[in-house]
Formats: sequence, structure tokens, C-alpha cells
Amino acid sequence: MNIRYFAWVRERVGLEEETIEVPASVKTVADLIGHLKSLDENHAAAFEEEDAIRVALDQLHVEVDAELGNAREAAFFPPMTGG
Amino acid sequence: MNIRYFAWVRERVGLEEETIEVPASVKTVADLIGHLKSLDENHAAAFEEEDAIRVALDQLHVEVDAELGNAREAAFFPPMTGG
Amino acid sequence: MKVTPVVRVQSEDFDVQLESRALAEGRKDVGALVTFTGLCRDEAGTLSALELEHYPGMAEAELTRIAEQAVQRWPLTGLTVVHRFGKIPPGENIVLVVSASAHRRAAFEAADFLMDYLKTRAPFWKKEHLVDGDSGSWVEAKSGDEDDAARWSS
Amino acid sequence: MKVTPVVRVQSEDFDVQLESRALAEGRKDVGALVTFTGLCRDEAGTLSALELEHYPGMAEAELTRIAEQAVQRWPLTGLTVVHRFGKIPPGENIVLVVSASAHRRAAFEAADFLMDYLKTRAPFWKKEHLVDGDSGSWVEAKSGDEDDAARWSS
Repeated sequence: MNIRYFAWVRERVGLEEETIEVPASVKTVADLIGHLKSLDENHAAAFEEEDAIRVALDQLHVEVDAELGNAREAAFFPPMTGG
Repeated sequence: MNIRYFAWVRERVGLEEETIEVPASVKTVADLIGHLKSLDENHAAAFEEEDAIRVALDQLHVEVDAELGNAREAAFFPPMTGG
Repeated sequence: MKVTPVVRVQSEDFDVQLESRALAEGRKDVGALVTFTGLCRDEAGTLSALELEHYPGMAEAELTRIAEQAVQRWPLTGLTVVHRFGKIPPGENIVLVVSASAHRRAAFEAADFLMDYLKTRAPFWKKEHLVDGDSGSWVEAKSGDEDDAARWSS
Repeated sequence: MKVTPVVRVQSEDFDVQLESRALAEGRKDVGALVTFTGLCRDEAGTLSALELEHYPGMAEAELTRIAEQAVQRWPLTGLTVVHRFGKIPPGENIVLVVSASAHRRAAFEAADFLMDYLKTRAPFWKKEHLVDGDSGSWVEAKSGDEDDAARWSS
């Protein structure tokens, strides 16, 4: 699965984008966050304030309880500040 | 006193502007309307629908119970439709 | 720093870009600029022009009073109101409001307020000229306009 | 007749006049044209630039979803949204919304709605670059922005 990071989430992870193998046990966005946090210290630090992070699956906003389903891309970012 | 008329009030009176002597008994805008109605048929027709007429004294919106005081100009017109 | 609104009543057209620039150019404290342009519609092809009558002197004075209220009520960095009079064909501009502020809500609300108040209080009257040659009737004030204006006094 | 919103995400500046004309010129059914321009402020001289990061693809998609909602909700004759990305110095444009309608309330509300939704839903993030050379912090979302957006779901 393709994972993208933006703004301070990107800075903390240290990556703009990565492709990961999703374990079969990972069904929801919350599961995916748990998995990403286990990867290394940077990921753990990035997802420390979980409540401050927003998620999109295939470029659509979703909540953390959303099923990953057949999504090909997940993106993690802080609350938006455009406009 | 200088009296001005706008829009359909002007068309019914047949005058843009006129200067009249205000009788001592005329104290308020309502009194003035009564006096104007007595002048001729055109004035009477213009003020027939009294509720539909708005008034300004010296270029400030007022209600019909306003005192004329030292006002030099009264204007009568329909509800405004600018913008 | 007190903002002095720019108010003009004129027969000639206005330039939205020019009026916007006057409020924003060379400044770094403007975060939001709202323009409202009111245009003459042809009412599905029936209207050949609107004729805007106004009360010279009071039109400027009343627009200034409304604009001063907006400046008191919202933290604006600039406010411009231009209203045309005379015969205006469909597709042409009638009225312009430009409001500038550090913040978007103030700019939006001030422009919205100004248009609502202007509609019910500024001494302008519209007469319709029809395509079939009739000089049609005077446009009637809408009760909805009074309701819109009343939103701001609650 | 269904209106198709114009949505663009770009690094280059936009021309408010050009975008306004595209919605009004040659038409006689537009009675109200509202433009909202969001500009970069210098925060009392402390800010040298804002850096706008965006999620390419999703930014366009999300702005289009918001614009389609506005078109469903209000009787618009046209709607345009342009959002810039990259480094933007104080005084320069960031975002533009232009809404056109027969009636002023629809044009005002659609532009206002679009800005509120855009602020909380379009994937853009601002980082401050400071005059003293620091690349400052990421701008934090304001709870007021969520409140503004919530006004439209009541």
C-alpha cells in the first residue's frame, strides 16, 4: 500500500511517501496507524498525537475506524490550514 | 419649505420639486402630508397610498410622526429599490 | 486607525479591479478582500434597461452613513461603495461594494451588511424599460429585502 | 442547466478580473457577482512568507467536491475556485473564490460556504517563514474555522 505524509507528519516521519506491505491483521485505519507506529521511532513520534492527525484513503477524508478495503493509498496529515 | 418628490410620487404629483409656505398649524410630517393632499388632485393622488410613502427631512429618513422643526427640505418617495 | 469609507454615486461605470487595488495594493495587513458587484439582468430577454433614479446629496450621505456603521461594527482595513444612476442596460454594472480586512469573516459580513442596508435605505429607485418599447413600471421593494436587513439588528 | 465549477490548484498568481469576466461577460442573467480573495499578511512585519504545501490530486478533487456541493445548494450561474501552493510573500494572493448568480444572497452564501469548507477540508497546510530567518512553525488549525464550517450543516 502507498502511504503519503504531509506537513509536520511528513517532517516527523522523514518521508514524503513509502510503499508498505500491510499485514493481514490490519483491517482499519486505526490498525494501520498501530502498524506504522511499530515500524521505527520516527513513525512512532509522528503518530504520537493521534488525535491531531487526519486521514485520507484514496484521496477521500475518512475517520480512523474506516476499513482499508481495497484502498491503494493512505495519507496522513495535520488538520488543514489552507485558504 | 422645499419639497422634493421621487419615482412614482414625482410622476403622480407632476413635479420634481416645489417651494411651499407651511401653515403654522403644520407641525409634523403627517400634518405636512395632509396639507399637500389639500393642494390639488395630483397631490391627493400621489399621497393616496400613504403607507407606501417614505419621508426624509433634510436628507435623513424619518417617520411620519416626526416634527418638521427647522427642516428646510422634505422629500417624499416610494420604498427604495437600489442595489 | 480609523478607516474612512470611499463612497461614490456616479453615472459612469466603475472598475472593480481598480477599486480592489486601491484597498490592497502595497499593503501587507489585508488578509481578505471581498467584492460584490450587482449587475442589470435582462429578465429572460424582456428588459431593455433599468433606469436608476436617485436623490442627489442624500444618496451619498445615506451610503456614507451605512458605510460608517460597517466600519464601526467590523475591523476593516478599507471599504468602498460605488452606486450608479441613469439608464443601465442588461449585463452592465449597477453597484459595487469592496471590503478589506485582516480576516475573512469581517470582510464577508461587512459587504453583505452593506448590500442589505443599501437596498432598503439608500435613496435609489429602479424603473424598468421593456424590450417591447414600454417604459414599464417602477420596481417594487421586496419584503425579503427588509428581512435581509433585519438580520443585522438582532 | 447544470453549472460546472472551475477548480484550479497552481503555483502562479491568478487574475481576479479575468476570472470574474469569465463568469459574467456576454451574459445577461447574472445579477450578482461575489469575489473573495485571500491574501498573505505579514503579521505585523514578522512574516517573510507562507509556504503552502498541498496534496496534489486530492486538493483538486476535494475543492471540486466542495464546489459541487455549493452548486447543488445555491442557484448559481457560475463558480470558480483557484488555490495557490508554494512560497507566497506578504501582500500576494493565496486563494480566490468567484460566485455568480441571479440573486445576491446565493452569490454571497456560496462564496462564504466555499471558503469555510475549503479551510477545514481542502488538503493545504501553511508553514511560516519568518523575517529573522527562522522557518517558523506550521500554522495551527483554528477551532473557529470548524465552527464556521459547522454553520452550514444546521
